[in-house]
Amino acid sequence: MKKAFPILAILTAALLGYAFYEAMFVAPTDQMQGDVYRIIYYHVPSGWTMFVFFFTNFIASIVYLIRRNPKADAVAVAAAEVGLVFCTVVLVTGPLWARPVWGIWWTWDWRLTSTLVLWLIYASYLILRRFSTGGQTPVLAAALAVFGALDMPLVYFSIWFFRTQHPQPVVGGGGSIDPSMLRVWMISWAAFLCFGWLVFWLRYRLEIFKREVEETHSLEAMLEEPRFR
Amino acid sequence: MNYLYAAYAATWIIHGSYLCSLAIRYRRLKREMKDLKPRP
Amino acid sequence: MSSFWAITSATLAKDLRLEWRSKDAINSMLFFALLVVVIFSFSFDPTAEESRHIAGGLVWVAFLFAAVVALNQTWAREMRNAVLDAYRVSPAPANPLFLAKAFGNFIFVSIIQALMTPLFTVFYNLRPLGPAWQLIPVAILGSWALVVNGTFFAAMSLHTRSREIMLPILLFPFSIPALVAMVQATNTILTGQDSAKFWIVLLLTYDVVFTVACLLLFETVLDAE
Amino acid sequence: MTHSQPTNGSSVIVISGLVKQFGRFAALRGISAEFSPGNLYVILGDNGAGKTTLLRTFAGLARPTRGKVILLGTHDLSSVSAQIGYMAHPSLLYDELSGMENLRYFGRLYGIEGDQRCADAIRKVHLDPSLARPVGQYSQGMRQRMSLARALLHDPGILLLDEPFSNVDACSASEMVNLLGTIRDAGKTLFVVTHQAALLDGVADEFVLMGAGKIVSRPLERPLLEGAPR
Repeated sequence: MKKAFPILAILTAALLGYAFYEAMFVAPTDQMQGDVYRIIYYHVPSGWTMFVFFFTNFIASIVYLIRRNPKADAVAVAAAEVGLVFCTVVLVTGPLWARPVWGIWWTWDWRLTSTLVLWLIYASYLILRRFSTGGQTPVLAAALAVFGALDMPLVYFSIWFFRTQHPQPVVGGGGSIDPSMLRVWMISWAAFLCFGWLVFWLRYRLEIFKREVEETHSLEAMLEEPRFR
Repeated sequence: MNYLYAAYAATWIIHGSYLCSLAIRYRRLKREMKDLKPRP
Repeated sequence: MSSFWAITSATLAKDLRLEWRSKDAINSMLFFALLVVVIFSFSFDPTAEESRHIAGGLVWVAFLFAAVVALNQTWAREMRNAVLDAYRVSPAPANPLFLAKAFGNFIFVSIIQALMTPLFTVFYNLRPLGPAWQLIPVAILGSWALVVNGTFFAAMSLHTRSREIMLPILLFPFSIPALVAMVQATNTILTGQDSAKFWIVLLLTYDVVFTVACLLLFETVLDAE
Repeated sequence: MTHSQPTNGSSVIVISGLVKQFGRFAALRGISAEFSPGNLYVILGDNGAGKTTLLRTFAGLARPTRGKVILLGTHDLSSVSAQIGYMAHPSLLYDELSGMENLRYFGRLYGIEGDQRCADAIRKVHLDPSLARPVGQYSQGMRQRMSLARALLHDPGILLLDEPFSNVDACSASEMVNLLGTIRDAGKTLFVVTHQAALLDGVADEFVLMGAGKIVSRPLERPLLEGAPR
């Protein structure tokens, strides 16, 4: 993996460039929104990628709770962090699209709200990791990740029903999805998945390295001569 | 149209700053490891 | 199984006795909830028609904050003199401890609700237009939803730095579905415009899902050292 | 009393390669040892030598980072927890409850019904079971003795005592030592962490010296320490 990394990075960059080209120049312009709608070629694939990583976090947490394998915990941290980064992208690009199209930055629509809640849940997950002391962090974090995964369906349910009781704000123009649009979406998603995977791999290596450093610290401490007064 | 550029730029700023933070964390760990190693 | 409930009831009785002697949790919760009621009245004009639409939110936010006060106290009592260790070295299983703590907090929150509801009614001039009896299941299910996760997260934050801040950071995001359901149910009952059935079912689902999850994971969290 | 190295089968506790880390700090650094039943072990060492952590891993309160603890022949410490009596540095008692109320509650955790055994345990440490004062108002010495009563309540086979004599007056301390001697003679195994090793001269079977997370030596006679014991 270490040797293949530069090649993969170049391939990913090429794929991202191609996706960018497709999104900017090939995909047809939307009649109602004009070129601004092209934001969704970044917005939507980022959202999908985010779900992939949060799901990875959930699976890794379950594996950790059963097997107590430190590598599963490293996967869980890395996935949660990268997922949160993609979630941030979704939350930032969303309003940038909403402002010209809807005329407002933010509305408490169920999709927006639930994504924000998702962001809050995983942010609290990372805060717990940072604040917990000693060796219990992985266990606590894994338990919290399970809670988060259980919570999400309920969040969607509650907010969806809550908001649909009111008239929906403007739902994006365009009507049915054009096949050429879908194609660009898929290309873009593939590019972001590759990119996300590379970042995830870096974060995972960093976590493993961090543990090695900690290990060395404690080994060093063990080498000290035992003494008795 | 400006919003489009803003959104694309924002995406890469977020990803870029996350990668930077990873690099910083990595460098800090590396220094720590170096400080640890020479002592037997 | 009988010993499971025997330990649960013994622990609950012990907690209630401790609270009866010190009255720490109840007093601070009561005062806190009262403060929230007063401060809200400065921010909104509590005239009857408008307040009816936001009252559900106000009531539950006040109870949520008050509950956090009680939840932080729950485990503080067990940390003093490290009594929790005495429980952990005993052969008693972990779940009775969790259930006793959750029941205890449920009782505290219920007492607060019983005392505060008349106050809210007076201060905000409330009069339910829908079926008022439905407020009772909403109150019971809603309090349990707050308390079951709160007790669990409070146990989690025992192992963290700055534990009192940790609890709301964990509890609030995770309670959003329950809060939405509580607030919506209360509002629909107060305004009498709609049926609150959907929200009550949602609350029930939330309670069942998280009670089961807490019971499955509590031992893992308690013994994480 | 024989002090020969115990064989594997008869050991009450066997530990191998025990490491306990708290973050970057290693409290125990690879300890292997065996302890045989019916002995009173006195654990000595500097502050931070790992004495308390060792007791906590025996009690199942701290999970070892690496290595194994086999207690009464099993890895599953929770299955033998009824056999362990643990007295920690903090009192492990509710300050707001009286001694009897405390023991009644802890008795329930061990399935002990009724007041008889609780009262017996309190009398054993020379306190009065009918004392209604909450434990928070006890003197330090009384609290220590009540804490010992709590550890003895369910008549455990293994007693782990962390600093049982701290702040206890000389007279009560020697009473406690006598009590520990009787318990040892009844065939129980005791581990006593203390700074006042001299108190236990008559009854200790073996001294376990710890330093920097390891067992340094296990003499049968009390080692002469530099400086006066606290």
